Amino acid sequence: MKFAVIVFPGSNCDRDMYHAVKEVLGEEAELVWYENSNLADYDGILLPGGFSYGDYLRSGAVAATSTVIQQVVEHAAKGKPVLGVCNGFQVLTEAGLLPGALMRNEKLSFMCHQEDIVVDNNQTMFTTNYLQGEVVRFPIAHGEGNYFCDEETLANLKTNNQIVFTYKDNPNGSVANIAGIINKEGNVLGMMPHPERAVESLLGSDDGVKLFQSIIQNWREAYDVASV
Amino acid sequence: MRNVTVYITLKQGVLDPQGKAIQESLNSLGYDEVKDARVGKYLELQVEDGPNLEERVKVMCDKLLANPVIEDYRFDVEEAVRS
Amino acid sequence: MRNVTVYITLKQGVLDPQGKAIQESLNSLGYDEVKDARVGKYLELQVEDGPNLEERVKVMCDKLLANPVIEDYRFDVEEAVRS
Amino acid sequence: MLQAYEISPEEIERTKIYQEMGLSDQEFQAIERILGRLPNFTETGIFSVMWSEHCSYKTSKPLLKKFPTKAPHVLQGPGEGAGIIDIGDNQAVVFKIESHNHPSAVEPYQGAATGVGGIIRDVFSMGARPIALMNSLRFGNLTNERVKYLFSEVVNGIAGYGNCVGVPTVGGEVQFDESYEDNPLVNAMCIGLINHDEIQKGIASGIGNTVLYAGAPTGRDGIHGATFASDDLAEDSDKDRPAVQVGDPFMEKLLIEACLEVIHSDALVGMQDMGAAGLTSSASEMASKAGTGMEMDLDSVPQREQNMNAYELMLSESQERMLMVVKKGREQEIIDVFEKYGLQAVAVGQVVEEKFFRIKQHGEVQAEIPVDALAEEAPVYHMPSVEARYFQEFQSLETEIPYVENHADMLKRLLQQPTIASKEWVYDQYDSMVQTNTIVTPGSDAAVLRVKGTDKALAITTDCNSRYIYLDPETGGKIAVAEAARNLVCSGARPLGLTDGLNFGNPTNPEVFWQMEKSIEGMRAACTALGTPVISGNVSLYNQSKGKAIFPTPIVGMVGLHESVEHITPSHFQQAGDCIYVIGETKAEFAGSELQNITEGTYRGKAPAIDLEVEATRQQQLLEAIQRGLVSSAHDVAEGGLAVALAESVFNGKGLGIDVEVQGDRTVALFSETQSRFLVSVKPEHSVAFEELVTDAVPIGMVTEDDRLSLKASGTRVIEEKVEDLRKLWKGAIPCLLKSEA
Ligand SMILES: Nc1ncnc2c1ncn2[C@@H]1O[C@H](COP(=O)(O)OP(=O)(O)O)[C@@H](O)[C@H]1O
Ligand SMILES: [Mg+2]
Repeated sequence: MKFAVIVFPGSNCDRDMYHAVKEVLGEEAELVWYENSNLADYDGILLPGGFSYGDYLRSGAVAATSTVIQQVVEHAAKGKPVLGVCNGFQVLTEAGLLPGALMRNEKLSFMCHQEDIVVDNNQTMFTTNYLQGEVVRFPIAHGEGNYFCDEETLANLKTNNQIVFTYKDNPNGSVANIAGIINKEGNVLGMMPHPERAVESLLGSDDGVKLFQSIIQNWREAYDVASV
Repeated sequence: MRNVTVYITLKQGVLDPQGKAIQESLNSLGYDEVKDARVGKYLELQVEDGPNLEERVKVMCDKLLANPVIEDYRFDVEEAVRS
Repeated sequence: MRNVTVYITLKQGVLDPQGKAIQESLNSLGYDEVKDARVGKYLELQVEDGPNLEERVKVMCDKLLANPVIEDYRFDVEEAVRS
Repeated sequence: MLQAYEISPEEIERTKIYQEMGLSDQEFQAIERILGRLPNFTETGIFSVMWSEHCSYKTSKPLLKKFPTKAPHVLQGPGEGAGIIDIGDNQAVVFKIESHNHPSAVEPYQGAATGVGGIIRDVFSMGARPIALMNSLRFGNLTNERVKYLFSEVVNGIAGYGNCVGVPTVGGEVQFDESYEDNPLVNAMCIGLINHDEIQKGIASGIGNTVLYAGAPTGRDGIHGATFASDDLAEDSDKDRPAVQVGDPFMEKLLIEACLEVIHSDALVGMQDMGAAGLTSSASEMASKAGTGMEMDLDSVPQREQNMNAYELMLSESQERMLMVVKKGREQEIIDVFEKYGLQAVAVGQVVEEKFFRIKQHGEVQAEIPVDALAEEAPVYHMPSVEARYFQEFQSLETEIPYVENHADMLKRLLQQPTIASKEWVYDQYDSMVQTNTIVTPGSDAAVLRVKGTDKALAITTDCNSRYIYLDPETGGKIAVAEAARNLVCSGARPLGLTDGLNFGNPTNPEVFWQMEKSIEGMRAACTALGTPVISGNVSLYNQSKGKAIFPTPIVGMVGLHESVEHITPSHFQQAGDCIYVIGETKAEFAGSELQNITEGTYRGKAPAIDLEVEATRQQQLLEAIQRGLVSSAHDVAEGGLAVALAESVFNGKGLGIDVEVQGDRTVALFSETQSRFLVSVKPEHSVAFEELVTDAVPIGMVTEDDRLSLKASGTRVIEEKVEDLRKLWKGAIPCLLKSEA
């Protein structure tokens, strides 16, 4: 499986994402600069964390207007996996690929530490290797991770089982403790916690490995590619 | 050249912790008369005059400057200013 | 109750990276007519009426809301509003 | 500030306006001699910033010479953007510390943010990828409203810049003492990683080569920032608007990527960041180091504001700018790289043979100065030094043991002292993990980062207990270096070298100069004894207001190496049943202690003694024990003494407790701040081997599994507390102080 890690001006978790997929999981991956990108050659799209365009105006807002996002939309329409982490999640909501918005943390300050995250839906292509309700540890590192949506949207998210990850102890004020959601079609996941920072126990947690493994396995099954 | 001022505020019903923090610190400085504070953004754009200016500014707001999920906006277009 | 609106802007000559990013992004969206953008803060305060209201708001701005080293501010006090 | 830009050379001499720029009469005369004529306004400005303390180190140079700076593993000592130390496998670690005290006192958010930005540029201008940031902060007492504001905004600014730029902030320190009330200290340290063959230097060699300017356009910000940093903080500093810059971390991030891409091009000859004194210092230093001259045309310099004159362009301290020298004819290759990142890079001049620094604007020469006059021929002063009046008195004071009625209550108070309390409120706001190298995140003695692709790791710490230095600068200077090394050794690393951030008051005060002199002597002795050369540093003087100087604060930023990640040792106890040892005996030493702060509200007496040989031996033995796998955890005993160190060792939420018995006077045993002590836990099966190796280790008890801190002194129980209760007090102290109203 071949991943594209999209690099915007100001992305800063791009190399971490690349390292996780390429060096730790041993899959094919490339850093793709937002301008000269042709995403058709890639199987999975990864939108990394960071501060695209400085997060000036609103986090993710400017990146969401860039032309590469059009290609991400097309890619997603084909049912291929798209994962947005942190700033990547913000870009996905700003681009309208996922509902809601990420607002400033309730306590206003940036926060960075490990959090207990509950896997609320293990039936997605990103989470099949987890148990339903499993509690995993992922780092969070964000100033604007306070997920907001109106009641109707929330009701829809619940009905369609789109809430994939929740915080055990809500750190940022997110509606319904939401840490990650998926689109209705089940192939675009946005999450604030950083699975790519949790792939080596030396750094505190390797609970993120299963997330990447889920994507890879499900893709292989779907496309019937023998694992190499 | 026109001076366009855009005011972006959080929608009614969207929590504004920053506003609340400002109110609290004003209160703790002794300004108990401050009963509420809401924080918004204020943009000053210098825009070349042209047809449908208002219409165009509206699209800029919808497309980029404000996020309709959480924000409202309004704007003023001032008379021509010297560039 | 009075409605106090405070506008806080960066002083002339102070770098405004946000404004610059917004201008560039509007330009790259095709709005080449936008020649400059500056970003400021916009506060809506609900303040109980009382003597020297203007004076007090001024002190709040100096003390807390704006940093005179890099920011300017101005404010409007509106007629009494229903609380 | 200075308005009359068009003022004539004669006017400058007559009105002595140069004094306003920080030049003395003698210095002005020296300039006249060098030029063989009177300087014009722009030239006067250029000399004034280049000869300011910040750029020329004119009063500190004679002292800095005393530091040991050489060792086989030092690839680059002081003199470049940052120092470099070999870590094997063709790799090296690059680091430096820098102060941004005065700007932070006036505009704390931007002052701190631009301090971070500046030190990062120092590191990547060497060709290194910045891999970590540290910050060392000092503020007044947290009960003061202004101090709370400064503290919160400084932390905010460091977070705002560091998080956005994608370099993890992995540690630091914060201390609170009255002497910093009007004069907070904000020192930032950056650490980078580089391959030996990628090292860049800031030199302008190759006659005819092109000078390229890259990054942000120049505005009127920070004009005379270097001079501002070299003067007392006046009460009306609020009005010094132009001396405060605004940072753009997004631009810096692009600049990092672009610069690290162009270093792979052989078209690049030299690169230097524009820091203090902006274009003036970067250009003239690059030429001076290469033994060449430089000609610049200011009309080509990208400008953010209109009608900027030569004086403003040369002195502006606009952030996020770099200066490069590239081979003639190959400019476009470099320009293209910057363009990819949306950055401007433009030719602004060339390297010339004649050793002159020549500035043109609007077709006219605006300044023409012999290059070496600015850098190498800057004045050097040997300031008078007089022993501080208080010193002899403090030395003659008898040691007193403060009266403590209830030791459990006192431990609780100590744990809530802001200097000792948990700094989680601070470091939780920093992205400490980006780049996925951080093995030990903030909250331990030293931060530890792995070096990807190897089995190695780097340990980093900053330390300086200025109370001891105030009481006895020489002893305190030794302690600062020793403590930093201790923190690294506890983590299992071998100390490699250090960068020093020297923060003092006004050096024209002979007592302040004496503090500088003595503390540097102490540091030198410790550097020699512990084998840690000084590879870079920064001097910040004039840290005083209303005539009162800060405590002398020479901050030590030290980096160490773990040959294997196997050696990484936590500072917290790991397992019930482990034996607890203290390495080193405890004497009655309370001067400068946190206990003295509580009981007397002041610091007086003889600073704790330190024997550097003993220190070195203990560090060596402990390190060996760690490398042999005998040690479960190690923590140094610092502020608050053994009781605080014991409590900290169980504050990792593992639910462990301790059962310990100490001997002798209980106040001494628990709260004395005797130096060169370590708190170590060892598995029972290793205790014999450990005791054989570490000669001064004394067993004092055991790690238990019952979440209780039980302390006996000579048979009687003195403290019996739930660990969780103590932890809550320690953790909540700073947030609580910030919330409470004055
Ligand atoms: N300003 C700061 N920024 C980041 N981390 C900090 C800061 N201040 C303290 N810390 C972290 O808090 C922990 C305790 O700091 P400190 O009490 O100074 O440790 P020590 O006494 O062992 O040097 C350390 O891990 C340190 O890195
Ligand atoms: Mg320590």
